Amino acid sequence: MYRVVEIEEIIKETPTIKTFFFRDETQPSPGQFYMIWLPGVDEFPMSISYIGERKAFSVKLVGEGTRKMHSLSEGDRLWIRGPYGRGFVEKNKKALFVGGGSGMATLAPLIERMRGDVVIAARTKEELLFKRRFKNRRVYIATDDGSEGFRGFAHELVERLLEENEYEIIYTCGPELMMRKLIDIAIERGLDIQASLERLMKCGIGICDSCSINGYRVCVDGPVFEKDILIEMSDLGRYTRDRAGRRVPL
Amino acid sequence: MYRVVEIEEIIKETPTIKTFFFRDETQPSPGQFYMIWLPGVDEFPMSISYIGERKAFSVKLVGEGTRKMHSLSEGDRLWIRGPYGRGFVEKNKKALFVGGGSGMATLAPLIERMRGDVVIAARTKEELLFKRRFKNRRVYIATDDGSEGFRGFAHELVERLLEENEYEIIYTCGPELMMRKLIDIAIERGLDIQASLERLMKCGIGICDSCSINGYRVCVDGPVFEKDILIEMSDLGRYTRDRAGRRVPL
Amino acid sequence: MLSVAINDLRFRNPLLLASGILDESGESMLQVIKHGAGGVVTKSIGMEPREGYENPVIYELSYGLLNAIGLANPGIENYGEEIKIAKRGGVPVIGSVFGKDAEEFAYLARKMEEYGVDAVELNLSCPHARGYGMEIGVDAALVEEIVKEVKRKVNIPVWAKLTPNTHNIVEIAKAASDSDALVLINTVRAMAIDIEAKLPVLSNIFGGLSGPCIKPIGIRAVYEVYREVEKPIVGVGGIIDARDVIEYIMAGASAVEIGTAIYLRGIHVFSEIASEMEDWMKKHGYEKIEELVGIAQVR
Amino acid sequence: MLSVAINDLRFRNPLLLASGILDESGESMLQVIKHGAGGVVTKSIGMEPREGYENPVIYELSYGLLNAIGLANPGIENYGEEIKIAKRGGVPVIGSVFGKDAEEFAYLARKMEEYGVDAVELNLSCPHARGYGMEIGVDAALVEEIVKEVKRKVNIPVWAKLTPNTHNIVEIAKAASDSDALVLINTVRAMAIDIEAKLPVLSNIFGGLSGPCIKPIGIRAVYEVYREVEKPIVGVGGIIDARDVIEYIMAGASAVEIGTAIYLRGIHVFSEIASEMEDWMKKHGYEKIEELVGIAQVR
Ligand SMILES: Cc1cc2nc3c(=O)[nH]c(=O)nc-3n(C[C@H](O)[C@H](O)[C@H](O)COP(=O)(O)OP(=O)(O)OC[C@H]3O[C@@H](n4cnc5c(N)ncnc54)[C@H](O)[C@@H]3O)c2cc1C
Ligand SMILES: Cc1cc2nc3c(=O)[nH]c(=O)nc-3n(C[C@H](O)[C@H](O)[C@H](O)COP(=O)(O)OP(=O)(O)OC[C@H]3O[C@@H](n4cnc5c(N)ncnc54)[C@H](O)[C@@H]3O)c2cc1C
Ligand SMILES: Cc1cc2nc3c(=O)[nH]c(=O)nc-3n(C[C@H](O)[C@H](O)[C@H](O)COP(=O)(O)O)c2cc1C
Ligand SMILES: Cc1cc2nc3c(=O)[nH]c(=O)nc-3n(C[C@H](O)[C@H](O)[C@H](O)COP(=O)(O)O)c2cc1C
Ligand code: FES
Ligand code: FES
Repeated sequence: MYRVVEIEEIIKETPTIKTFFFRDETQPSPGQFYMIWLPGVDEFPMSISYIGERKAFSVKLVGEGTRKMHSLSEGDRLWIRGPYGRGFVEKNKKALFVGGGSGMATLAPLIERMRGDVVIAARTKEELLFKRRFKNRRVYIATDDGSEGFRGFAHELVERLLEENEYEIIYTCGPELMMRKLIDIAIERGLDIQASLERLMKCGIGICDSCSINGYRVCVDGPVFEKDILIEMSDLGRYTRDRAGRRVPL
Repeated sequence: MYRVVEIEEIIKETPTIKTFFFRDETQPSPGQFYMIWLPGVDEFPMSISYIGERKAFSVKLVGEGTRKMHSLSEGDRLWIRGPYGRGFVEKNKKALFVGGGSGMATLAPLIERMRGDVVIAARTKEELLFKRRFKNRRVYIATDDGSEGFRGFAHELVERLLEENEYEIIYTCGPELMMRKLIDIAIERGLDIQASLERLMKCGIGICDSCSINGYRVCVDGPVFEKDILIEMSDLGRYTRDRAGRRVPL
Repeated sequence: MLSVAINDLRFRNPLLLASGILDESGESMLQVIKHGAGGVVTKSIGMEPREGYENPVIYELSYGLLNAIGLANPGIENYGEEIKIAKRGGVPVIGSVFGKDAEEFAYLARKMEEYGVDAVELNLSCPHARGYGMEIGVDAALVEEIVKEVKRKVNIPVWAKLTPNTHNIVEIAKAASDSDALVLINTVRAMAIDIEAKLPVLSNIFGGLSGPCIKPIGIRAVYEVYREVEKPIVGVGGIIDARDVIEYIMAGASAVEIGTAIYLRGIHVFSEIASEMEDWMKKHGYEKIEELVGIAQVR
Repeated sequence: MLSVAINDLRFRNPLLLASGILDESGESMLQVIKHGAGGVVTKSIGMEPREGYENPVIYELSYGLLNAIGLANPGIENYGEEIKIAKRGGVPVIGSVFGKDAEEFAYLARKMEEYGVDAVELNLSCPHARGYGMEIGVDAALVEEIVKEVKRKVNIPVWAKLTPNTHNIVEIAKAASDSDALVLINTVRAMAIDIEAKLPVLSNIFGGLSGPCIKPIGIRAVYEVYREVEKPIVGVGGIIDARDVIEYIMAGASAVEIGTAIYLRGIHVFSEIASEMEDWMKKHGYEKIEELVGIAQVR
């Protein structure tokens, strides 16, 4: 069963990311996701980027489905099911949040509920998501092209920050390679880490095996995994599975 | 789904009636019934005759199914579904309870919950059911053969009692012809009445139409009906339906 | 707003009582009509009175019912009075019949016509009675013969009720296409065992599955047949609310029949669904049921 | 206590993972084994890699699931590694395959044998992929030919998985009786429409119904076939707890496969059901599963 929700407001966040606000009775926790069906077009997973009474998805345009989504207007409808999966586990540790690209969408509601510093990373300045969303926070910026903040990859900035600060845990969501680096850093330095993964999803409910990585299903065992499991994921950042289920290098 | 209950105790009430005690979580009200399945033998409806934590059916031997039931021992099991149907509606009126034969089984738990006088009727002395069950009550006895109490039919005794007492309502269960007479008496004298009917039951849940009488289903609209409906039942005491659904004179 | 027509037969709403549920006696059908049904289909009536199977004939599941009533019925010769009573309800009465061959079906249909029914429904699909229903209903040639023979013998509309217990319902539907409407679906052949009794629950062992659990099978059947056979379709199977009715109509049904929901929601289910449907249609800007028929078909 | 054998193949318990659920990758199968499965059946593998259908491929119902994954699979040539990994679990691995004719089936089965599976399961029953599965599985002659050909080409046991979407599963079972075991049932052909979208939900329109709602159909199939065909039977369809497993076994199954329950109860469903079964058997004085096989058959 899908629930139909109406888009109340659309905010253009970056040239490629729009936030779609809607109302829905469910009570997701940060890191959980929904499946969005656009009838006749596609169905895809989307993290919840606002979890209050007014909820939202923040959607990056990457292909056919998200293009259709970006063409919608206020008043249009979305077919959704969820919330699915396991979100972040809030731990009483000094935290650093690291969001890359649309990964900030997943991380944002968690950041709002916790303390800790934030790294927002993107390819370029215009693509920085939620730069102004968090009040009274230390927010660090990194861009690949150096158009704003630190020039370079997010994990490089993180390594610097770790020199100066006593962070105990990293919460992250973003490109898989970035997360792989952060996990390696966390292992090396003995930090805790939680990462929200993205894999090809078909069912979203733990039965089709399309999202599995080393035997863990991103859709129900994740999308957020804790350190002990992340360590076991030898494929992370290295191999993925294509739509036919073939294991292919990332 | 059937529930399986164990027979805790069996009491021989009369030469043809035995009471089977068991425990079950359901909370029936007086007048409701269960379907009892004896695997490999038969399934039939049975009113609840004790409704406390310890429940019971009081079963008259009439055919194959009830014969098998009578052959069971303590420790044997019953497969039951229910409770089904609508029981008696307890009204704040001066009541007379009239039970004929195994009809007393249906009426007994109601009598225990209310005030009012009781008429127990049977063909003969030995068949009087629950003669000693009700404490501090006025209990009148009628037998067809006069072997105990009033000699004659229950409704004849009731007519006499009505001469002397100001009853406002009759609650009854017993042979259909007896109930027909009591209804006619109630109509004539402007008394209220509720009667628990018995008809051939197949499904017990209101879909097969086998128990219907003038468009009312004994299994879900009844088995207890109130006066306004009883008045409409022109077939009551006159016609019944056989297993094939043919309308045949009673 | 809810009025529909199947061929020339008009119904005040598309919610008909399904065969076999509360429709043996005329007075019960009257009650169902009083509670809002747009039409009623009688229990399936045969040549002779039949007592049906021994109890248990029904088994409650959490998502439907299993039944093997066994085509209990008073026999066609005793059925005229019940039709007469049902007709007092002022809505179309459809006489359901089952026989073992074309000749029996034709005889039964003629009798029903005499009794005054507005259409006959041929039960080519009961999944648990030997020699009747489904055993006939999976044989395309026999289905064709029966439908043709009945059409030859009666002047009222002839509806053919088909079984989902086949790999190709479209083929059977085509074989039945001399009829005036197709009724899809009957119950699905099924059974249950009580593990404490170590025995099948139904005295007949096998029975028919109805209720919400078969709705996706019914929707599929209606959808498949609608695109291949140009006949009005009456959708049946697992309807419990207005959304289910609309789903059937969007799949291609012009009307529906409702059975098990009487157990799940009570006899007032007809008027309740009717008003739920009106609300939905108003909210979505539809004025006539016809606008919705088959609109979910993807071409 | 729970150990069973299908022919010479021993399983620590009768609870196998059904084909198509969490069994595309070797590591997922290992997880399922870790959570107690007595054996695993792989996703159905074909000649070429297949991406399957577009999303939506699944639809949640309150009493089961509708799916049209579309036989997505990496292709037989890429599958050796997955089998190798799954085999580490130490329980039998059954390779499921689907092809368009006897030759393809035989080729796929040979490959599976090379990869080291303990048996092959022929998917003669997927209800929603054109030219595969069910379209083949309702043709008795073709079923017979495929099973015979595969038997000729491999030395490991051959299981035939049959569809319930036929009017006569016994006939198909007989046609498949050269196999070493019969697996009953696959999903039931079905569909759903979203009335707000006015469209079928699955991108493929048609899909297969699984879960509790099809259990009475599966039990019926096992019961019917057990009395007519002398082959071990593996029961599948709608199992969510030990009572369901026992029901299938009493109907005639020697073991069962479990799929949708992973969605309903989680991956730990295997060990949970295993311990529920032991409790039931102890309470009822049974020492071996074999004592229960087919005991609900009424002769
Ligand atoms: C749990 C989860 C949460 C997500 N949350 C968000 C979110 O909050 N905001 C957001 O913008 N996106 C999110 N995504 C990613 C989003 O689902 C995809 O961008 C979307 O499915 C693309 O659909 P499409 O039809 O537009 O692209 P397609 O036409 O399907 O693909 C376009 C390109 O994107 C790639 N792609 C598609 N899906 C993924 C994926 N899951 N991972 C990596 N690459 C992919 C394809 O390989 C292809 O190169 C999430 C994904 C998952 C699994
Ligand atoms: C709602 C309801 C509550 C009941 N409560 C009780 C109760 O508390 N105690 C009790 O002893 N009996 C009760 N009965 C009657 C009981 O169900 C029947 O006596 C029983 O079904 C007979 O089964 P059998 O297989 O022994 O008889 P069968 O072999 O089926 O029939 C034997 C004879 O009894 C007649 N008979 C069977 N069922 C009925 C019936 N329902 N009404 C009238 N005649 C019937 C048959 O026509 C036949 O002549 C109740 C019936 C109903 C409908
Ligand atoms: C108790 C019962 C009896 C039935 N008897 C008949 C019958 O006599 N003739 C017939 O064509 N269908 C019969 N059916 C099938 C229904 O008419 C209907 O096709 C089926 O139950 C699916 O609809 P539902 O899910 O709304 O009940 C019967 C169904 C039930 C549950
Ligand atoms: C998502 C999904 C995918 C399936 N894929 C296959 C498959 O590839 N091959 C196959 O033989 N059966 C497949 N099936 C059918 C199952 O193996 C099983 O027969 C059916 O789901 C009934 O069992 P269940 O109710 O326990 O799920 C699939 C079922 C589901 C739900
Ligand atoms: S998307 Fe199907 S298992 Fe995760
Ligand atoms: S017993 Fe079936 S309707 Fe009452």
